[in-house]
Amino acid sequence: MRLLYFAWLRERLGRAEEEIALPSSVRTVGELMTWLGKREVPGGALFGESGVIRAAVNQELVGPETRLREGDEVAFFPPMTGG
Amino acid sequence: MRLLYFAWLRERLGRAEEEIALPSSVRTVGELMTWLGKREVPGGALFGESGVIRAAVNQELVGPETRLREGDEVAFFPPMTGG
Amino acid sequence: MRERVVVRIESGDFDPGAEFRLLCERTAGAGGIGSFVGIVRGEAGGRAITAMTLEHYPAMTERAVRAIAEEAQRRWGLLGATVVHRVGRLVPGEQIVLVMAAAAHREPALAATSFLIDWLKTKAPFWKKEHFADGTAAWVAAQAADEAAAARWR
Amino acid sequence: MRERVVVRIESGDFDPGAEFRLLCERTAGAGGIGSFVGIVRGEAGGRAITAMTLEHYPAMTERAVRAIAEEAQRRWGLLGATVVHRVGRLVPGEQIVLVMAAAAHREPALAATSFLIDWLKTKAPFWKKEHFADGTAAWVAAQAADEAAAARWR
Repeated sequence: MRLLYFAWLRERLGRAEEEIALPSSVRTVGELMTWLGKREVPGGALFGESGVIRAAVNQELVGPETRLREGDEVAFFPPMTGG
Repeated sequence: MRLLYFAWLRERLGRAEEEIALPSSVRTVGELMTWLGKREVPGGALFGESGVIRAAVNQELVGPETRLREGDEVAFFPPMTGG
Repeated sequence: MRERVVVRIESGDFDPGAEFRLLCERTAGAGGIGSFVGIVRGEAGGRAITAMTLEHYPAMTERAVRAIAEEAQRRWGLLGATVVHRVGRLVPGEQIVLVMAAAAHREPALAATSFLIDWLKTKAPFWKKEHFADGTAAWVAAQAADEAAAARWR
Repeated sequence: MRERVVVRIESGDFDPGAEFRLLCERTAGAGGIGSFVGIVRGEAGGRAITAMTLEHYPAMTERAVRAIAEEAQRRWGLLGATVVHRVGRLVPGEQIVLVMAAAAHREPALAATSFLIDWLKTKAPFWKKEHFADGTAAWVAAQAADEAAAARWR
């Protein structure tokens, strides 16, 4: 599964994207964030701070209950600040 | 005293302006409207319909209690519809 | 000193792009510019319109419009505002009025834009007459909705 | 069929006057066009800014902005809307974003203009980084006021 990161989340994680093999226990966006938050990587703890990180699956904003499927493009990022 | 009329008030009165000699009993805009409303001219009764006709004295919107002075330019017109 | 408020009453057409550039040039530090352009519609109440005549009170018009623009400038701390209002005969598709407000942030720029057009509709000495396709004409009646919109800003 | 909604995400500058003319041409019957242009300010929180970087999510951005513009078109029955949003590095005084909404009357045109900019600020995948005169840089924090402004339209 392809993960993308943007803005300060990208900087704190030190990467713009990565490929992961999804553990079979992870079925939703929220579960994926919990799993990512437990990894021992710089910035990983940011996923544990509830409500800060937003997610999009296949370029659509989604909530934590959204189910993940093989081949999804999942993006994580801070609250948007456009306009 | 110079009086000006605009829009449908001008059309109904059949004139865009006139000079009048102000009766000594008329001291305010409201009293002037009452006096004009009693004249036997086409459209004169429009001044008697309370709240429809607006007034400006020396190019400033005013209320009926505004005092009149010799040499004022007094304009009467319907509610504005600009923009 | 650059003029904060620019007001013009004229019979000719105006160029919104040119007015935008001029407003930008005199408002360094602006974070947002809101604007509204009013256009003559081809129908009113289901009847086809061939033209509209805008009557005004020449000695008073510019002063009244300037007072409205300066009120907006004060209320929202605008860095600049432009109001152009046409008078005379206009046909459907022609531009009638332009208002623009430049401010440090978007909220005052957009609030002032709404205020300017709401007050121009009800507090500046303009009167519209619509000329219909059947040869008749009628003065536009003041709208209760326009009075209510203007009253929001009291 | 003319496009109701025009959306562009680009690094280059845009011309508000040209966008206005194009919107007019594809919206016959409009009685009013509202617009807002956002401009990079030279300071934030009292600190001088030398530049701003707008990051975005290229595969998602245009789709998300188009969805916002189409939502505005549906809610207010717009005759047309244009949104142009820049990305990349911008310096103070440069234009960031343009939104325009054409409708039969002024109320929907101005309401849709406010809606478009409020939702762009909070629901489209853009992130601003400010570069300060002292060489440091910081990501712009999401503002509670922007969330509240966007929530007005729920």
